[in-house]
Amino acid sequence: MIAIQHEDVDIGNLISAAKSAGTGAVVVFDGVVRDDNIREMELEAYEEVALRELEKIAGDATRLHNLLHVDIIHRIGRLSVSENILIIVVSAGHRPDAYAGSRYIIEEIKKGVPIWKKELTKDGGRWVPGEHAHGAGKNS
Amino acid sequence: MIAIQHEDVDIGNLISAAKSAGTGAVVVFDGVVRDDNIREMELEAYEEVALRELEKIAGDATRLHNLLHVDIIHRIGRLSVSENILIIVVSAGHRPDAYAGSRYIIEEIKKGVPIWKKELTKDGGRWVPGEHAHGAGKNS
Amino acid sequence: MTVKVRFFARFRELLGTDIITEPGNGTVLANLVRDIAQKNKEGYDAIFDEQGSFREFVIVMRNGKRVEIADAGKTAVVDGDEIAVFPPVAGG
Amino acid sequence: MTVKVRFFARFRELLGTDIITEPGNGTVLANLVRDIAQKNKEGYDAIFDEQGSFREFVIVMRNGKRVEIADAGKTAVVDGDEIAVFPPVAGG
Repeated sequence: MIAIQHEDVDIGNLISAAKSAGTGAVVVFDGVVRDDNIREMELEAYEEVALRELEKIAGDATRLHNLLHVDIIHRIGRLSVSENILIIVVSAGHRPDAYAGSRYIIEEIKKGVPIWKKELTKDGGRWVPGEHAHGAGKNS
Repeated sequence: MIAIQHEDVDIGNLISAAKSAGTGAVVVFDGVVRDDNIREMELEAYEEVALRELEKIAGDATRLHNLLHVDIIHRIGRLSVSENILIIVVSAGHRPDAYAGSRYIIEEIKKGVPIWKKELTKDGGRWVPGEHAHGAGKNS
Repeated sequence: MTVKVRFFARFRELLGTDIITEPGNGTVLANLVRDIAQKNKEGYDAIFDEQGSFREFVIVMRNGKRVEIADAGKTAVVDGDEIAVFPPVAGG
Repeated sequence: MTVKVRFFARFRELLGTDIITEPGNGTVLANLVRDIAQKNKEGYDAIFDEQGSFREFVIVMRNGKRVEIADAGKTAVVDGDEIAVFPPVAGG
């Protein structure tokens, strides 16, 4: 399941569904809204392009790291502290591939998927600067 | 929660509970019984020592990788293909610490915690050789 | 002809989004965006530098594919194009 | 005095576990284990080599603390000790 959506997901169900034949390791990354003196976070995406990029990243990760299953769910809209922002679930035969595949996916998302975050504080709002100043659409 | 037990756990609940103040990333490792032409797997532990080692590893990981929360649940007894063997849940402020802390924990468990696995096949059984021939109790 | 321009994040806040324009034949991408951005000085300054060139961190896409900003001054838009202009991404 | 000996994994299958022994004063760890292991040749051979020394991969603990196999021949057990003998670990 690759999705950009407002709704949260049940990570336990995703893990169960990720255990395809041959699975020895499942790794989950769950990025959550950190309590940096903010009230909420507002997320925005260029949805069609972001979804296409996520699908490409999932395919690349599968090929590069022998993954058996990949889920990427990136949420948008308004999220409170400790809510899930991004959930990545991968399964592989062995743990080195599962860890490397998971990490590959999050790093690629940070680099090039058109999604933006605004922290809403009591004094207003602040767009979070990207980790990669020239990010987005590198491969598009 | 650090435990060696027969029962499975609800990973979704563990993730929710792992989101302590300051959490920006949760990483879950779920090691499962792989379908290597086996019927079941039988796990055995030197429980008191294994539990003490897991607690030490959790403490070391917390210190070395700035973790905010650590759960390690290692199951014992008879498990079927695709059942959870080992669940590690860690949270941290930022993803590099969460990934590194999770990986540290599984590698240390493989090295030195007195737990053994026997694969039960249609032809009998086979004790799984450790990844570290001199493993166990390195620090004990 | 009709071309849609989408701004995102801070650019959207300053300039709006899903702007339907009817540029003349041969209009190049940079000029199209510059004309729209003129309506709000802060929005214009966020995207363009003193020479009127795209700031180097600005990302421009045409129909979902990246256009290098160096090429935006010589890329003519055509009917039905969707142009997107946005700051560096920060998802994940 | 009473000393408990625990074997794990394959050693347990061959030799049993939670074996209560009553060694004489001054009995060293290696001899205690060797005596018990004698009851089953396959079990003995799994743990000891032709010279009667612990095989190098065997792990020995006394009250939950590792004893180097080189020291097992000079470490006397005392009343209440728990000795554990097991093959390399394979958890996770």
